[in-house]
Amino acid sequence: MSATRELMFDHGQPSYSEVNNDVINALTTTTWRYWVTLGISAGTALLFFVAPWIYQIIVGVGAAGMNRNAMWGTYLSNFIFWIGLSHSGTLLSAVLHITQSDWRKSIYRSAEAMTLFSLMTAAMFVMVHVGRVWFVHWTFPFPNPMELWPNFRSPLMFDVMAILTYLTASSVFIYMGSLPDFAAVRDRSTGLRRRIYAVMCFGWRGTAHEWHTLGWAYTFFAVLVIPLAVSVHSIVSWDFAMSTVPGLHHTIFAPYFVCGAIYSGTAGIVTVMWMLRKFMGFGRYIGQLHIDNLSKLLLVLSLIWTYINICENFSGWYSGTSFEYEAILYRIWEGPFWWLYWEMILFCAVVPLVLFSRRIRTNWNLMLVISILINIGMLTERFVIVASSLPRKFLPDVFGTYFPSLVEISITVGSFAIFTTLFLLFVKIFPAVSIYEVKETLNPLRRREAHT
Amino acid sequence: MSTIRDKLREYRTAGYYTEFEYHWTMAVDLDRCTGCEACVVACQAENNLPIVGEKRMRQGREMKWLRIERYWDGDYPDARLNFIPMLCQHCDEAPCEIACPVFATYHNQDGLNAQVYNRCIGTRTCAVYCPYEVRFFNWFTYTWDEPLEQQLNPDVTVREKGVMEKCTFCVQRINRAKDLARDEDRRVADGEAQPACAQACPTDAIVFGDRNDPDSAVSRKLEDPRAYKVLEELNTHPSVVYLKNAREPLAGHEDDDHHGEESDSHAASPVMWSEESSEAVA
Amino acid sequence: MLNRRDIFKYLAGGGVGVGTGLLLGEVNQRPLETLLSTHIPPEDFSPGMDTWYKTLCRMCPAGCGISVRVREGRAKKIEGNPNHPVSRGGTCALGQASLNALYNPDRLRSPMRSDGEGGFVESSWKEAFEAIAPRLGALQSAGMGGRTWILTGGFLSSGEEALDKFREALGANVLRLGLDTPATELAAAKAMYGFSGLPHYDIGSADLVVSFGADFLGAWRSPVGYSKAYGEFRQGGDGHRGYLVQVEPRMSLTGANADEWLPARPGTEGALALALGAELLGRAGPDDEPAGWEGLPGALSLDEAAALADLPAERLRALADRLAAAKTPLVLGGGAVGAGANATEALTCVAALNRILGAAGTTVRPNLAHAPRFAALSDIEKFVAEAANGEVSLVIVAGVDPLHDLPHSLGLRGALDRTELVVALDSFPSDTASAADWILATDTFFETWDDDISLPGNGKLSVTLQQPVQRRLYDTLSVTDIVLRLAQRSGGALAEALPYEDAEAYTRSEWATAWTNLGIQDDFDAGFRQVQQQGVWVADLVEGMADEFSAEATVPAAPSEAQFAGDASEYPFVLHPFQTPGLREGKGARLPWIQELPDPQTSVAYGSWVEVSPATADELNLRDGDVVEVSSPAGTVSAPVLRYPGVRPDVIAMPLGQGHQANGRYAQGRGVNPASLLAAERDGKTGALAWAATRVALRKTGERVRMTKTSGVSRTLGRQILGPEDEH
Amino acid sequence: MTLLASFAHEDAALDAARALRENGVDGVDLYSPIPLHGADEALGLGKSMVRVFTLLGGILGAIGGFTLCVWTATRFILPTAGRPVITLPPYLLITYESTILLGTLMTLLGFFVVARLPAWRDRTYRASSNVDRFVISVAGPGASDAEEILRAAGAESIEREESE
Repeated sequence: MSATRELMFDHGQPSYSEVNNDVINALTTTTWRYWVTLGISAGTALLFFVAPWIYQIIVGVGAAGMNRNAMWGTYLSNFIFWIGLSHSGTLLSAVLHITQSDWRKSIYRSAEAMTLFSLMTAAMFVMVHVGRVWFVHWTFPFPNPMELWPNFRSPLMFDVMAILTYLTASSVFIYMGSLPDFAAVRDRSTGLRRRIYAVMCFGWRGTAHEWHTLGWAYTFFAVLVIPLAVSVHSIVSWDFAMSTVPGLHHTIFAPYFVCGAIYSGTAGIVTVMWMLRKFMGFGRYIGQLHIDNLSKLLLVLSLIWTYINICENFSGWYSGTSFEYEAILYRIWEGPFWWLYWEMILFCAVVPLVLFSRRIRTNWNLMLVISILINIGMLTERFVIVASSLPRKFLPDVFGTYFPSLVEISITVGSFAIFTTLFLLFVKIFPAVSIYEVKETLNPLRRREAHT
Repeated sequence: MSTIRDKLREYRTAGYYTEFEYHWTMAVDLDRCTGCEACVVACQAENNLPIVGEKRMRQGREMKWLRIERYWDGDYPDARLNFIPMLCQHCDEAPCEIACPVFATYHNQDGLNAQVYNRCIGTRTCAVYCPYEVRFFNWFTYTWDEPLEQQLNPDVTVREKGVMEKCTFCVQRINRAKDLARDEDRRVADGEAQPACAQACPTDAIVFGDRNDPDSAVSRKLEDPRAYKVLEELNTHPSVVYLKNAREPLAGHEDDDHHGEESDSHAASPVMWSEESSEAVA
Repeated sequence: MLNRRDIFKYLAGGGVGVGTGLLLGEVNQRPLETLLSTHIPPEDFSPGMDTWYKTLCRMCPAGCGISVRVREGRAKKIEGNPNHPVSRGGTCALGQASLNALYNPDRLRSPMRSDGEGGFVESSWKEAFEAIAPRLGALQSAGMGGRTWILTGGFLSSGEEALDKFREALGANVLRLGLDTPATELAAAKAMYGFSGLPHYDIGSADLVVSFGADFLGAWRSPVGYSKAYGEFRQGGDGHRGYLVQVEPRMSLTGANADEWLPARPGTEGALALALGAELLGRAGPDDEPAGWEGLPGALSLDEAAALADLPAERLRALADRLAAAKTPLVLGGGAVGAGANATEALTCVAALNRILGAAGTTVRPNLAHAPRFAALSDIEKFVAEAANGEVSLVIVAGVDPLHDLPHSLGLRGALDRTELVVALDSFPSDTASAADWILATDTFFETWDDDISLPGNGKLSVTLQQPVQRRLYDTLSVTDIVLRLAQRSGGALAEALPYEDAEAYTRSEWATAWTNLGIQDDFDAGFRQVQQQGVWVADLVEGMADEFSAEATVPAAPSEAQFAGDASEYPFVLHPFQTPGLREGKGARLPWIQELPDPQTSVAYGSWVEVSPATADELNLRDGDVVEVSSPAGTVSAPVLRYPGVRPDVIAMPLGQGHQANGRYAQGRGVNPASLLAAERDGKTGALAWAATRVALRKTGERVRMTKTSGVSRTLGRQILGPEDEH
Repeated sequence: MTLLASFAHEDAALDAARALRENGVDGVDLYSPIPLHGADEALGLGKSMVRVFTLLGGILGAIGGFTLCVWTATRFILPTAGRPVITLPPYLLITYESTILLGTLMTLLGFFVVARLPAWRDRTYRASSNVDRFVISVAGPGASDAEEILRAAGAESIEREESE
C-alpha cells in the first residue's frame, strides 16, 4: 500500500490541510475563464442542441435523416454511446472500492460525475429520438385512466427501468461519497454558501458512528452498483439483440456492449483527468500511477473488444445465411460507412496497442489523444452498428441507405456541449476530488512511525 | 383457490388466446399477381394514406402500407421479373409486438396485429423489429391539398406526426362485417369482410377470410402445395400466406444466386455462402 | 401567417407564449361551419351511412364498371362493380386513383377565358356561351361548318354521340385522337377476321397465350378485364395453368409475368408470327390449311425468322411445339407492334396465326361492331395544313390532350395558335386547354350522366351507365351539357339536332331510343332504374348485331421491312415508348396517388427515366441516375438513365405520360415527354400514327440526379422470399 | 457539559478513546477527517444496522418488481407476440432492476436512520476535525473524569462546552 502511496503523488505528498485548501479553492475560486468557458458551452448547447430539437418537435422527427428502413439513427447510436460513456465512472469506482484499490480515490468523484452526466445526456437522446416526446412519460410505470400500464415485456421498458435505477443509484453513490466533503466546504465558507452546504451535507460531523455507517452503506452501494452497471448496458444491447435485424441479432451483444461501455468510459475518464489536471490544478492528486493503471485497463479492454469484434464478424460469415453475411459485408466493405468501420477498428483496436509501452502509458498528452481517439471510435462504432444494419434487413427490395441530417449532426455536437456544461457546473458544486479519501491515501498522521 | 390456479394457467399459456374468435388470413397467389399495383392505390384510398410528395419519397419516407416488391432473376436475355406484394403479415408471434413499451401494438382476439395510434409515442422499435418492413412512421404531420381531404375515409383515423402506422387488414371493414353479423346473430360469412386490396385486385390474387372456418376460400388456399410464408424461418407465424408462382424456373436458374448487374451502387458481390445455403435447404 | 395548427405546434415546441397562442387562435378562428344539414337532408343523404353508386370509370377507354362509396355527399372510395361483364369487380391503379381527379386542387372550378398573355381569368358560363355561341351560329348560317374541327377521343358513348350529332348538324370535321388508338388493330381484324370492331380475346379460357407486344396486364386496351381473365388463365378452377409467351423488345408488365419473354428485334414481330404460322401449317399438313394459304408465300423459315428477330432458333421451335400442342391457344398483337411502320401488316400476320391455330371463333370472338374511325396521320396533317392557311375558325377540344399525348412534330400547337377560336372542354388546365382561348370547365365522371360501350369489350353487348354520384363540387358542366347548350344557343340545325335540356334527359332519351330499337318493350323507367342499380346493361349479342367471322380471309402477306425515322448510324437505338399502368398516355400524371405510385417494374415514382440495357449502359459508361440526352430527328429530351435488365441492347425505352407543361401542380414540369421525340411516321396500310418507329441517339450529359425510386436491391440474394426453392 | 479534546495524531486519539472506554466513561465520540481503522473497535461499534435495510430493500424490490409486472399485465390484458400474459424472463429482468433500485433507496434510508442524519441543528463540532485534527468528545457525567485520561493520552488542547 505504501508503495502505491509513493507512486500516487508525483510531486510529493500534500498535508491534510493542503488537501482541503487545494480542493476547496478549486471549488470556490472562479476565474473569468471559467465563466467564459461555461458561457460558450451553454451557448453551444442551446444553439446546437436545444434549438434544432425545438425545430424537430415542431416539424416532426422527419427533420432527422431517418427513413423507412433506418427507423433508428444517430439519436439512438448517441444514446448508446452516452450510456456507454457512463459506464466507467460508477462501475469502476465501485469495483475499485470493493477491491480496496487506493489509487481510485483521487479520480472517482469526477468519474462518477461523468457517469451521471452521461446518463442525463443519454436520457435526453431518448427524448430527442421518440416521435412524440410530449408523451414520453407514458413509459414510466404508472397507469393511464384505462388502467393500462406500460408493457414490461418490452426491451424498452427494461431500458427505462435500468436507466431509472442506474440514474438513482449513481446519484446516490456520488452524493453519499461527497457528504463529508460537503461538510468540509461548509466549514470553510461563510454566508449563503455555508448555509447551502450545511443543508447539503445533512449536518455531517465526521463522528466515528457516522463514518462507520457511511462505510457500511457505501460498500452496499458499491455492491449494488456493480451488477446494475453490467445489467444496464446488457439491457441496452438487448434493444438491438432482441430484434431480428441481421447484424444486431447477436448473442454476443451484451458482453460486447458492456465491454465497449467500460472501454469508452475508461477512455472518457482519462480525458476528464487530463482536463482536471490542466484546468483545475489537480496535478498533485492525479499522477503517473493513475494514468498508468487506467491505460493498462484500456489496453485489456481494447483486446477484449477486438476479440468480440472478430467473433461478431466470424459468426456473421459462418452463419451461412445471406442475411447475416450480407449485413457484415455491407458493414465492413460495401456500405457507405465502410470507412467509418475501419476508422473504428483503427482507433479502438489498433491504436491502443501502443499502450504496451509504459512510456506512452504515462505520457499524459499522448494519453489524451489516445483516449479521445478511442471515444471517437466508440461513437462511430455505435453509429456503424445502427446505420449499417437497419437499412438492410431481410427483404432486398426495401434496402435503403441512411445518412444523418444536419439536425442530427448538430444535436450530436450539442450533446457534447450539454455534457460539458453539466460537468462545468459540477466542478463548482462538488469537490471534484474526494478530500477525505485523498487524505486516506496520505501517510497517516501518527505519533509512532508506521512499521513500514 | 382453483380459480386462481386456473387463472394462472391461463396467464401462463403461450399465445394466451387458445383460439382466435376469427383468424383473419390472407392468401396471395403469386401466380395470379401481376404487380399492377391496383391494390396499392386501393389501400391508399381506403386508409387515408398521405401524399408525401416527391422530396420525402426520395428520402425514403413513402407511406404505402402495401407495396409490390420486385425481384429480378437472371440477366438479359433470360431475365425474369417476379413481383410479391408485401404488407403487414399480422404475425401470430409478431416481433413488433414485444417491442412497444406502451402497448401501442398488440394482438387482438381476431389474430390481428393492432396498432393504437393515440397510444404510440414513436420509439419506432416495432418498425426496427419488423423483418418485413411494413411499418410506416409519420415523420411529419402530412396534410392534403384542399380539397383532396374531402376524399378521406371517415372510418379511418388521420395520423399525426410521431406515430407509427401500418396495414390493419382494413379492420374498419372487418368490424363493420362483424357488427352486421352480430346484429343478425351469425358469424361473418366468407367473403363478407374484404380489405380494400383484395377487393380491388383485378386478378383475384388476394383472398381474404377466416382461417377458423375450414370451408372458407382462404382455408382452401392454405391447403395448396404452393403455399409458403415469407421468412418463415424467423418463426413469426404470419397470417399472410403466399402461393408460390408456378412458373418453370428459368433455364440456368441454378445460377440465380449470382447477383449480376445491380442497379444499386452498393450491389452485393458474388458470395461464397450459396452452396452452403442451398445445401441447408436440401 | 399563423393558423391554429401552427400555433399548437409552437405550443408543443416549448410551451412558449401560451397566452399569445390562444389569443391568436381565437382571432384566426374560422367561422363555424354547419357540419351536417340534418333538418332538410338532401336525397340519399343519411349521416354516417354509406351509399354506393354503380357507375362507369372514364379514366381510359376500357369502360370498366365501378361502384363508388359515398358518405355525407362526398365520394370516398372506388371499388369494382362485380356485375360488370368487363371488369368483373376488379379495378386498376388508375381507376382507384380517379377520385384524385374529382378532388384535385388544380381542377378548373369555373369557365376560364384566356387573357391573351398565356394566363387565364375566371369567367362565367353566361359569358362563355355568349362568346362562343354567336360564332357557332355565324359559322352555321354561313355554311362554313367545315371550318370547325372537333378534337375528341374514342369512347362509344352517348356523349360522343351528342358531339357527333353536333358535328353532323354543323358539318364540322372531327379528329378522334389518341396516341395508342386501335386503328391498326381494327384494320387487321377487318382483313383477317372480317369484322369491324375489335375482337374479344378470351384469355381466361386459353391454355397458351402468345402476345406480340400487347401489354394486356399493364396498359393495353382493357387491363382490368384481361387481368381478370389472366387470373383464370393462370390458376383456373379446373387445375389447368396457362402458359404465357411475350414477344417484345422491352419487358412490359405482361412480359414480367410471362413464362417466356422473347426480346425480338422491333419491327420483326409480324414476320415472326408468319414464320410460326407457316411452320404450324407445314406440320399440320395440307388438310387444315385454309384455302389458298399453302406455304404462306413470303413466310420465312423459323431459322430465318430467328435470325431476323435476333432470337435463338431453338426457342422459336419450342414455341412452335407449344403452339402445335396447345388446345386453346390465343395470339395477341398490339402495343408497339401495332404502332410501327408495318403495323397493320404485322397485326394481320398475328391474326392470321390465330386463324391457323383455330383460335378464331374460340378464344378470339367478335365484339359489338361499330368502332369509330380514328384519325389517321393524314387527317391530322390536313387539319394542320388548313389551320396554317387560316381556314380553321373554331376548334373544340373535348377532353383530349393532343398537345401532350401526340408527337410534337405533328405541329398541332402551331395549328391551334393559328385557329381563330379554340375552345377546350376539360376539367384540368391540360397542355391543350392551356393553349385554348376558352376552357369550359367540365365535370368529372362522378358528377354527370353518360354511358359507354366498351370497345375492347367482352363478347357481349354491354352498356355501362355513368351517373352522378355526388353533387357538382364546382361551377362545371359536362361535355354533353355544354354541347347541348351551345347547340340550343346557336339555333338552326344544331338546335334541332340536339333538343335536350341537359345530359340526364339526353342520356335517358338515348337509352329509351336504343331499347325501342332493340325491341325491348319493358317499362323504361323501371328498367332504367334497374340499370342504375346494376350499373350496366348486358345482353347477349344477337344475330346481325356483331359481325361474324368471314369464312374466307385473304392470304396474309409477308410484312414489309420495318422503317424507322432516323438513320441507324446517327441514331443507333430504337425508341420504345411505353405506357405504365398508372400514367398511361398522360391522364394519370395529375393524380397525386399515381405520381406517388412506384412503377411496377422499376419502382420509379415522380418523373421520367430512360431504360437502357445493362450491356449498353456499360458500353456508354452509364450508371443509374446519369442524365442522358435522348435525341431523335424530331427532338431532344434529357432524363436520368435506369439500367433495366429487360430491354434489348439496341432499344431505348421511355415511359409516356409525364412532361406536362401544365395540368396542375402534380403533373406540371415533372419528367419529360417522349412524345416530343416522336417523328411523324405512319403505318403503311392505314396511315395511322406509328409512335414506335423512331430512332434515337444517347449522349451522356455528365449530370447526375437521384431518382425517386423505392426499390433497393432487386435481387433475392439467394433469400427464399419468392418461395422455397424447388428440389431439382 | 461536554469535553472536547483535540489530537494531532490518529493513533493518539484512538488510544485515548480506548482508554476512556476501559475506564468506563460513557458518552464518548470521536470526530475525524477520515474514517479511522480501529475506531469501530475503540468505540465498540459492531456491525451496522444498514445491512438490514439493504436486505429489506432488496427483498421488497424483488417482490415489488415482480408483482408490479404480473399485476399490471393482468389488469388490462393485451397479449403481445404470442407471449403468455405472465412472461417470466422479461419480468425477471424488471425484478432484477427493481431489486437494485429498492436496495439502493433502502440503503440510503438506512444510512440516514442509523447515522441519525439529517441533523441540521447546531451540535457539538469542531471544524478542525474535518481538516487535520482528531477530536474526542465526552458528554455527560463522565466528562470530569475524562480530562485526566485525555491529557495523559496526549491531547493538544481540551475545551469545555456548556450545553444549553
